[in-house]
Amino acid sequence: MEAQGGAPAVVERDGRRLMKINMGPQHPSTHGVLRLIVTLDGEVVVGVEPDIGFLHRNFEKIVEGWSYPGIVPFSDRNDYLGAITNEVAVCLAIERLAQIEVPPRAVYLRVLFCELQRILSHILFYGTFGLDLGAFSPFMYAFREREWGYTLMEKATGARMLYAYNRIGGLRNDLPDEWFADLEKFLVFMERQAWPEYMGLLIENEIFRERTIGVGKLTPEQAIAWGASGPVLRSTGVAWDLRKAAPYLGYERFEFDVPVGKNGDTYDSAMVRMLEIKESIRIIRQVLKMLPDGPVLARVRPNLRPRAGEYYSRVESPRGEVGVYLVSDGSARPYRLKWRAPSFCHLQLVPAMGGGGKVADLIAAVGSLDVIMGEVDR
Amino acid sequence: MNIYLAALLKVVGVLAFVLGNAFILIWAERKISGYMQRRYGPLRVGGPAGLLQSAADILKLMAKEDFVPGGADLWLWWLAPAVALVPAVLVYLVLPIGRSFVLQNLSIGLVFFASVTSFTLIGIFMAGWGSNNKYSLLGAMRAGAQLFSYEIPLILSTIGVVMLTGSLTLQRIVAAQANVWFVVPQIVGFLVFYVASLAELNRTPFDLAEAESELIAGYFTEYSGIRWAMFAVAEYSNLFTTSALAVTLFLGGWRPLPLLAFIPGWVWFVLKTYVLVFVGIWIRWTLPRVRIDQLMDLGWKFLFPVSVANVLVTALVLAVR
Amino acid sequence: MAGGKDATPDATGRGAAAGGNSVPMARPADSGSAGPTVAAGGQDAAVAPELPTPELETLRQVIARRLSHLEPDGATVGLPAFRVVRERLLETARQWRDAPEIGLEYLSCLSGVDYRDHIDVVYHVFSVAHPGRGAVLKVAAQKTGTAGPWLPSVTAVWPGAEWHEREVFDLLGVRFTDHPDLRRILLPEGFSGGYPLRRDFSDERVQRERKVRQR
Amino acid sequence: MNGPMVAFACLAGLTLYSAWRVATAPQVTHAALFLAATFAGVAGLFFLLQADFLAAVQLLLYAGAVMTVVIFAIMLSEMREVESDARGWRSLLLSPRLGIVPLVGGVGLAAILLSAYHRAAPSWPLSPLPAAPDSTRFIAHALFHAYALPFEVASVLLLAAMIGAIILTRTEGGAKG
Repeated sequence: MEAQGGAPAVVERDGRRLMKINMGPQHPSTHGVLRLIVTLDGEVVVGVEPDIGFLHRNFEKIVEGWSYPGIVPFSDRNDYLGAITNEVAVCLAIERLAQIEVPPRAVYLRVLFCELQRILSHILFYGTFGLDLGAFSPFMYAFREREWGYTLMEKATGARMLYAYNRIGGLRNDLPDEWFADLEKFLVFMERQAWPEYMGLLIENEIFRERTIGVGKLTPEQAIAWGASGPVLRSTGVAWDLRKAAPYLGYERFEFDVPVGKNGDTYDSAMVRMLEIKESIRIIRQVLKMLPDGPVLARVRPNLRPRAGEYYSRVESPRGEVGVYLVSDGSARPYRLKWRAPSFCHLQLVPAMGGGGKVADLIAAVGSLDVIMGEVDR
Repeated sequence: MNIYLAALLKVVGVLAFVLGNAFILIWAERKISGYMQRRYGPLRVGGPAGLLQSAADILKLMAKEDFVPGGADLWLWWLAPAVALVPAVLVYLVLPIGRSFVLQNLSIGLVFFASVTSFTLIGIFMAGWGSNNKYSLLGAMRAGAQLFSYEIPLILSTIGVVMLTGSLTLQRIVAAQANVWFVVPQIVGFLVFYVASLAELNRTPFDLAEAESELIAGYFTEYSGIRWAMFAVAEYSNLFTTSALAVTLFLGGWRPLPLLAFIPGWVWFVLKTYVLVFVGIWIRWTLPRVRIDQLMDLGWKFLFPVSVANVLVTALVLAVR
Repeated sequence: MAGGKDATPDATGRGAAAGGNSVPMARPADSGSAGPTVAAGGQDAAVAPELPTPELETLRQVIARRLSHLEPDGATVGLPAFRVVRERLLETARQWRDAPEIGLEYLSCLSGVDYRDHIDVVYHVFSVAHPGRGAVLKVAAQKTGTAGPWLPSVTAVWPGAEWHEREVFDLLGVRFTDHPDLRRILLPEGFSGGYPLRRDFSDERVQRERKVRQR
Repeated sequence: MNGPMVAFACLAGLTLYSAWRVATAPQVTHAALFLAATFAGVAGLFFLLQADFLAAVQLLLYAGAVMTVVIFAIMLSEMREVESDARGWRSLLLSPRLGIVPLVGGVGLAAILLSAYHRAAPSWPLSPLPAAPDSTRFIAHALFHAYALPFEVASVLLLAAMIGAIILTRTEGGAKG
């Protein structure tokens, strides 16, 4: 076999001849443009080295030259499946430094949209994880609800994926009453039909359980040490959810549980996400009950100049902890904005999760991390 | 009639059937999977149900560039699709389609079937090795291990039927099912045969050789255009013939259901085969994929002992009777 | 850029036009005391040092009491922040992680900020066992010296810092000693255009002429 | 020249050519595939002789099973490219591709076989036999009645060979992998 991409095709280690193989950047199950340099001994993965940066677009540099309101829509592109949570994270940081009071209705609606976004993201995780394990149909079922949810999002925000819905100081527009009726229908469908279908189609399937239980195991210590967050950390049994641990947007007002796993394997991580869908529905229901009237956008001067200082805002995105470290020097543009992406940290865990298993286990491990390369490479 | 002319007619007939069948099956798979996934499948080409979708596909595939990867082993690369297609066509020789409708009533029909299908592996290996692609090679090795492991329970599961009939001739096996289909006394054999045949066919949940989320497309990653189409045709032809063999061995072949004997045998045969094909499609679009070690465990630690036990129990029952 | 590189020292176009304030705000010398320089936005310039929860306040006092070599840092809103000298970074990190009444074992974020004469590396650390706790540790890497800015790596304390440090190395050019695998991570391996997140970065590569198809 | 003769010529040509290429193919995988072609050709010859059971078994066991084992042996063993240092007169004499010794040997063998065939030919029936109604039954009868003892002895021998192979190839200190 010829060497490919400059790397030697065959390497020798301990007297065994191992094969080096490029998984990605274009590969059906690397979820974007992730490249894994995999060393194989037959079917057994001896070593994995993630190689990232193919989607790097210098987000952090570009926003240094932009005014604050312009950053919010651009932040959508980082985690394009959790666009609302990105916007919220960056808005929270700016609002805190600029000391802007967000109207209560906007805060509640932000919670609603964060949770709706979480549901939609977890639905897509369900579909793609099924694809990674070779089941195609769950993907289409996931898309049934995803399309519905995106239509809801479109009705509310005008866009399907990259919403630019949050403004500094609130939300772009209020919602008509019919929208809430639609949302309620969607939630009822999710609860009564879609969720049980998801479980029956994939999660409770014997082959799925065989493929995921005990695969890609993480210990809580490993997960914490490597900075894992979100469902990946919770699957190891650590009940760490920023909505509880460091409540933002008044999450302490809502009643919900934090589902945790036991073994830290890919099954638990999928299961945690499935249960989170239910919790998110619970939160949205509470938001709908408590939603106050009033404006949704505070008056903010377009040429916003937050006071000098720095703030680190953390938000529980569908994938984990999104952090925005904002340094302001008091001018109309941020001095520095660092984006802490959960997927970036999670990818460091791939060698620990996928090494020693089969090729198929590696795919399952990467799939269970639910990485979005947009926020890894920024 | 001249025997050469007859042979030529048979070959042309089989080829036409193989192509037409693949035509229908590809359309059916897309349509059925569509309905299983709450979508429509092909709609536009050829009337309301997209009936001519396969024709459009074939035209497209024929028009595509015949891409050869750099460093490919040319002869292997070129020959592989043909080698994979030949056994798929050859097995039609012995299928008893109707009461007196079989191309060649070989006395060793069953062994012929098994031996010819075992040749498929060579084609897959040629494709995997000749492509000069590591994913193809991994796929070929998986296919090799898989076909080899499942050939054994597949053949063993048919032995019970052979013992009940006392013949390897497929036509006689069908004849012996006049009273009761062999699926009743040989239910274990039937189940083992069906599972093993799914594995032989490389279909989900056993499609490891072309697992697209792991190996992109396995041994035919690098193939495109008409060569890829040959693999696809071989695959669908195998799906049909293996289901047809299951029908012949266990489901009474061309024998009609009671009270419906006025419908000709070959219709029954094709109908039953398509039912099994449908089940195969159904399974494919429902289940996730197993892992290679689980596949091996299932083959060697479960199907193999079960099929051996089935042979022993059948022999005991026959001896006692 | 019409003025050329030397007219506007920072190539991103910030600077004079952006409100007359491009002065770096928190130098190591005056950190703790004055806080950031005057903001031109007309808003309240002083950063409120108060912390949102009593638990954070306790943590600040604990750290200040136990680790007297740390200087408090006034710029950070909402979290206790401290500045440490490079030589005692590793020791401090270990203490932050291991001392039971501090117990910050979760490195959330590691960022580099270029302040022209030096680069601040900022560690945002939290505690999973005690969700209310969190603190910021800052350390300055001076650009003077032949080796360029460098810092000891904290991967031995928080393994998750590995890629974060690689990113800071990649984009800001801070060298981390004892790092297990210090290579570029986001930019291509052979990238030679400098460190993009530095304030004085300008893209020196030849811009290819854009070809527009004429109708 | 009738149909069976044409078929025989094709199959014999295929068998001989691929047998020759098994020895001369520069790549071991090619050699293995030519071996499969040889087996297939032999199976075809069996078919022509109306020994259809033998033909099927030949295909099933040799082209199917044995080939799989051969391919796996190739893939699992440590393959290293061996640069042949035999150039000049050695390759002229011994190389299977253009060596004189193999050529002479092959031609000689063919000549001996042909002359033997010519001597024996008259005693062979040239008219087609009536097809055996069920050759499987005859083979089974021969194996399990007339030659049952040799058959069992052969299988014991094969078992012993298999166990011996396992013992010989076992690595010290327990098998790994």
